[in-house]
Amino acid sequence: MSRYSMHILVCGGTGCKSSDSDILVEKLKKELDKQGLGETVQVIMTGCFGFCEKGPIVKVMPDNTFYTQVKPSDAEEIVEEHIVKGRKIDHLLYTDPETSKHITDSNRMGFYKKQMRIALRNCGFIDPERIDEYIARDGYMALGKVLSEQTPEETIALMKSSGLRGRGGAGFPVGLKWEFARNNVSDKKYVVCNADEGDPGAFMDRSILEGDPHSVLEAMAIIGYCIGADEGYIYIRAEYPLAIARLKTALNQAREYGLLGKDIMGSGFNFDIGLKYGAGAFVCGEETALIHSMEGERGEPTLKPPFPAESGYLGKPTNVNNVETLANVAPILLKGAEWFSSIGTEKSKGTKVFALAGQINNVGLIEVPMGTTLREVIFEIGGGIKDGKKFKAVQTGGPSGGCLTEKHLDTPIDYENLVENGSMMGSGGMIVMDEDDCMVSIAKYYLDFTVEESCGKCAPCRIGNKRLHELLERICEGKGETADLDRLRNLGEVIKDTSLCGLGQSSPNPVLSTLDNFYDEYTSHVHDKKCAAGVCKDLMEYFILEEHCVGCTACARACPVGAISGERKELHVVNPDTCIKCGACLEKCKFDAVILK
Amino acid sequence: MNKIKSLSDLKKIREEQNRSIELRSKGEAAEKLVQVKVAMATCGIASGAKETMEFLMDSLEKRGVNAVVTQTGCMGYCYAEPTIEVTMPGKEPVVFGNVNTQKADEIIEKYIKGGALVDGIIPVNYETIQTKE
Amino acid sequence: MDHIKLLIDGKTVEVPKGTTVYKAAKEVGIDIPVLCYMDLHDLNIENKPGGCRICSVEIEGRRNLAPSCSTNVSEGMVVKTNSMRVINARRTVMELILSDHPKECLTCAKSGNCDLQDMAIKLGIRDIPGQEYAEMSTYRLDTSPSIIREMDKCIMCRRCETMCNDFQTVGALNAVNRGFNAVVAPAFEMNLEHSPCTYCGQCVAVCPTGALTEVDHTANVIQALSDPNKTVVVQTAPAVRAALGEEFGMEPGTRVTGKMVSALKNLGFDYVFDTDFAADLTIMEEGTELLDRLSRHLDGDKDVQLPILTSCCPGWVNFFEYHFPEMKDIPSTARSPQQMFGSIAKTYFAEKIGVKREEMVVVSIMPCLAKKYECQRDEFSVDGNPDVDFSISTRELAHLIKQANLDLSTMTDSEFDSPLGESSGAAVIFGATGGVIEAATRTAYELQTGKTLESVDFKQLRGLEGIRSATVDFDGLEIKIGIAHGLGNARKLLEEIKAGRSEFHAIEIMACPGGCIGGGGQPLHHGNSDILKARTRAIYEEDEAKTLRKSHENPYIIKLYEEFLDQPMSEKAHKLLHTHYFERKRKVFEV
Amino acid sequence: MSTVKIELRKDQIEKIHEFCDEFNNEHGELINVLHKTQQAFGYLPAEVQEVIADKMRLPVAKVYGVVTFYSFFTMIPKGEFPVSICTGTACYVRGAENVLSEFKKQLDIEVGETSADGRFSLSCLRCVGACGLAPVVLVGEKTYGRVAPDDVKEIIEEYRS
Repeated sequence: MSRYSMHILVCGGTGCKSSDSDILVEKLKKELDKQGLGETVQVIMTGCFGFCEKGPIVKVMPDNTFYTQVKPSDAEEIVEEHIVKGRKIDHLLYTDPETSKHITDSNRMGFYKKQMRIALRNCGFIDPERIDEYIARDGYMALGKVLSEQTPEETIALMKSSGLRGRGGAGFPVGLKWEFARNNVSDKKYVVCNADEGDPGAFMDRSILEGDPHSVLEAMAIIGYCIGADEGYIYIRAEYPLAIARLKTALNQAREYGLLGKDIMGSGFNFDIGLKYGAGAFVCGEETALIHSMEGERGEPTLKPPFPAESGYLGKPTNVNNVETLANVAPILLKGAEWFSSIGTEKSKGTKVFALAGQINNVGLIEVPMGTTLREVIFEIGGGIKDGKKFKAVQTGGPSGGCLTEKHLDTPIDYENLVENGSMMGSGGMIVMDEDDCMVSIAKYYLDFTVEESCGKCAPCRIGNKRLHELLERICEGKGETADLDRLRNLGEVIKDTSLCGLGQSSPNPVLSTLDNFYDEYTSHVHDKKCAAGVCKDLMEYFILEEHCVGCTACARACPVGAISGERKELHVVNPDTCIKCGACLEKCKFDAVILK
Repeated sequence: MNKIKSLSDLKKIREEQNRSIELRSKGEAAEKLVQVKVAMATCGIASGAKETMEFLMDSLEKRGVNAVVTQTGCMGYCYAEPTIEVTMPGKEPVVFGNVNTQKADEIIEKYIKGGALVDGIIPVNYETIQTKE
Repeated sequence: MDHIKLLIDGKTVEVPKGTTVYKAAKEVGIDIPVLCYMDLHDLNIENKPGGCRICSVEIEGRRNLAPSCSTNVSEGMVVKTNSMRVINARRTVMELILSDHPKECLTCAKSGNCDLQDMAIKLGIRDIPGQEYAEMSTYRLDTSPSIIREMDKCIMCRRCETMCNDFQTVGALNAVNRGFNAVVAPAFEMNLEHSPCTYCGQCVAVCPTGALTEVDHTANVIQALSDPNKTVVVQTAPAVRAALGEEFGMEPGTRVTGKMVSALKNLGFDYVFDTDFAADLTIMEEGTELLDRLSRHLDGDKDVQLPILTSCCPGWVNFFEYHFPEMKDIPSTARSPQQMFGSIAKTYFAEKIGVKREEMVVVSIMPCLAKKYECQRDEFSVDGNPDVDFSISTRELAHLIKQANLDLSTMTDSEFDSPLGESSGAAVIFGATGGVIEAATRTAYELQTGKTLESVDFKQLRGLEGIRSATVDFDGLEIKIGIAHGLGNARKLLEEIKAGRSEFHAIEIMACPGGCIGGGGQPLHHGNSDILKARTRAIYEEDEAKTLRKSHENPYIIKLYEEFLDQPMSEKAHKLLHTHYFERKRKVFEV
Repeated sequence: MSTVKIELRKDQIEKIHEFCDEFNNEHGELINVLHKTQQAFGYLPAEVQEVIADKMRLPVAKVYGVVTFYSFFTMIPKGEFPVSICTGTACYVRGAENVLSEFKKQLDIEVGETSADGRFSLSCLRCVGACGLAPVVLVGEKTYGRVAPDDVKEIIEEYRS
């Protein structure tokens, strides 16, 4: 059917385009036409390959040849050598950094193993509203296997040896959590799925619920079997209507098939799941707060211990895991603990889903083995920084996390490394910042968030974060003093040390990590009253460009405080001491001579 | 739907499903079926995936292409929503990004009907697990 | 019981499993400062949200500091309560709390008696860094007939919320909003007056700051005392004498009846009388009502409602008027002693001394804040002139005495004036939970059986259990008695009555923990329930010390009936000594 | 605190009672009842909270305490076209603040307010999960992606006409 026998794919991602990949396309087409191959070989511009460091990328199909750093001048050679004569061009081939050998078949490139989808295995593959498609991809096989072939103890032992840790925050070992809940004797126990994804910039849980809801239901039933619970709840944000709708559909289908309900698959095990809705409180991601919210109360956390595994929902032993954690359960049970623990680092096993956002080319969801470096994530998978700007920092872990910098780029990502460097895994949001982002403002932004989301129960979080925010505001307004920097640090450390729950214990992280990594930026705000990124308006001054000013006097007439001086037809000057930064001059100038810098 | 009463019941359904999917994708049936999946997660829908999906269903039928259009979850390419995946009989699936109705039209005409690729393919750059026993 | 060994500041402690670090430290004489924490043991009142973080300590092996008030000990734990890390954290947190607290100590009602002030002193806070630009929370001042809410001073310890909800089940107060704007408030942040508040004052009694205080009437009293045209009569409730001494540094449980009378006379009150007199009167009316209802019930009268419930406690009256309006016919119609006193003072006594009603000012000294509201109720005034003009609390009286340069501890004893100063021991025990029903039993027994009691002490009716019950043999007739203190306990009994499961003939209810001795107007107990026990002991000692132990034997009561009221439940008694109740619940949505 | 006193019709009260009964008046279901009621009424005025409290036998103060804890619940009626600006991190770093201030300017209202004609209300929300489209603006159910301050006028005009 196809008219074309060969395709040349040229990366059209932002990074490659800026390295003239569009010119390359034109040249390739021209060369092909020259050889009379215009009708048999098609040149296609694709989306980003996610390998921008080595761009522009060219891939020749169907022989899977992967060329890197291709310049427009290489077009002729590609067409003549490869297309016409069928000889691969060695010097353009990708070189494996470990073996130093050219790789001719891109399927053998390590690059394609950078991402590995376990939790996201079905997202984007199956129709989430058809249980049959889930079953076709081994859905509910793990539940069936566990119910018919394994004791709860064996299952828990397997989870423990897999090394899976909670994907929602601190990374508590999952099998151990189940074991605690199992060992607490009670007439009633509950399984809770924490789907109150609240980190601004993280949306992996939503994607899983929308794309593969059954994987969560199956895992919850497995936990029910393991800990001895027959009732489960999914606590989900009311702001996720689509995920809620798909969950409802999935629940009905699972019930119709008898995969939820009484006597599941003839095992005698009963389990069903209900939905509880969050109502917009970030703190409810903390498990004790979540449980209070499920009980119809204000979502205020309580001190642990007692842990939910002892006394949770309605005072009964309760196991709480988040969505991504649950999505990992079935594959582990089917493929074994050994398989899972072979992925990742020594202490952090398996993969982690990250939501890449911010000043990065390929905003999106990715899943990589633990131990992948930030550089690989940002520059290879994420396609590098937007508009060719310079990387400045990456914020991981949401409002609880911290900002990591250039020097952390080659650190393998795992729970311990992130904490050691002043950040945390959190739910997996990764916000990339470039030279135009002011780190003091970023810290202020996060504090703004925590101040709004603090429940108000404990004093350090309720008042302390407010004070931190006030200090940052003053610094951004140019009112900061040297002593404020020490106060920021002391306050931050005390808030971390004394707050009641995880929210307060981590809320100063954005401040402390930026103080650690961008102290210069703080001092330049405080001492020089300058914001290099040009974000803090109060630290900027109005300035009239000599080359643009025609001396029309419009600005001087508009200025309400007489801060602009200058004779007609001569250069005008803003006196920064009298200027109140109202912006009237900038609005009035017809010659773009007034700027803010 | 019949209740699944045992693990073997479940396996039976899985095999049936796999057969029908295989039948569909390998095109061994009399008709050659084109499969189109549209990523219909929140960000996809927010970017117009619904319109794209409706257009695809409509146009494919009108233009006499034997195709099934299904929805699926997030493929992860938020920067290129709406995204769709097209699987031609006997071929590897191809993902297209930024598919508005205009692009969808182009894909039908050029790729599905004409077999030629169009600009905007998203190279798949990950491995996924195979849980086949 | 399992014992656990741990190390606190280098000292070895062995305590039972389940003990908190805070309590374990106390065992070895280490007093970890606490602020939001409150534990009234024996009363099942506990508030430990772990919110203020002042009690934070360092526990080896833990990443963060832990709140000692709510962290249980574990074997081999190593605790430091005074490391520099702890001291710095505690100070910083205290500075934070103070940064959102008005610095109005000079004029604050709680000054000198404020937990927050004490903490600032203890921690030596001299400066609040950044105070000049620190935003402070501000709220509307809320004044009700009894209680003032000045929530700018709230530190979110949540003690009031615990009292109002867990102990009293009144539900007037709840934490609202979140984060920096979080505060404890009535629904829609409306005034207390529009809430189900009963004015029991337990929120005031436990508030560690000046956020919740009583409406102060001392200025009105001073004005009345300085008006030569007014005859000022004062009555003092039984619980006051068992607690007033605490305000003057005396041991809790010191009885200061005679000294208090001297002080009141010194202050210039024209007549110093005793609410106890009216308590005896209450027994006459309420006891008669009980016997009347009982005999009609025994005669098979289906219209008569049993059990009969006491009605002396205004907090409790407010409670059932709001929460159980459908049962407003069950409580006794007898007015409270405060109101009976006012009514008799402004009629019988005023006539006796030839003073016009308008020229008489009746002041009551009460352990209670709800009394302030009670004396303002419309039904307790004649042509706009209230039977009781001002009700002041034990704390306010202490302030008055101090203002007059009087030192209670060195005063000599004086006797109450006659005739409204004479009372029985039965009246005194009104001040403790179970006391009213015991007093009523003493009288009802003798009136019903015609026999004289061998022992007037009904010890089975005493104690601190929240709900108690006892059966008293009225010469073959078994009278079942129920007692509850705390409105949460009262609610349980009411639910049973509502469900038709109650077997009681009579029930005594007091709103406050321990009865009036734990009232909202008493000297602050600062979370020490031993103080309440000492006051209870004092009350029963006073009873025992009296020769007169039964209300119906009070000669002045007998005289009052002879000269003025005729007999209990007479028409005149009905008019002056009884009342009726109203449904208080708003019905906003009646269509 | 709501300033407008509203009077509920009998059928409205019955509707609220229905919601409460649907969840068996269980105290643990308070949040679900509030969700359902807000869905039906658009907001949760004081009067509605009182009916719920009464029916479920909960203190009104407690219901109010819960309503004010969760940002999803509102006591102010939203405009005909509720405008929500995502201020999640991804949107923030891509300029959501400037978009927000443009909306404030154009609509002449602050966040949490409704325009005088009752047509537009303005609110912020945290991450709708469409970070690929940052900055994101929602008008009712419709999502606008990659919104620049210059687009604001046009978006508003779409609804004004």
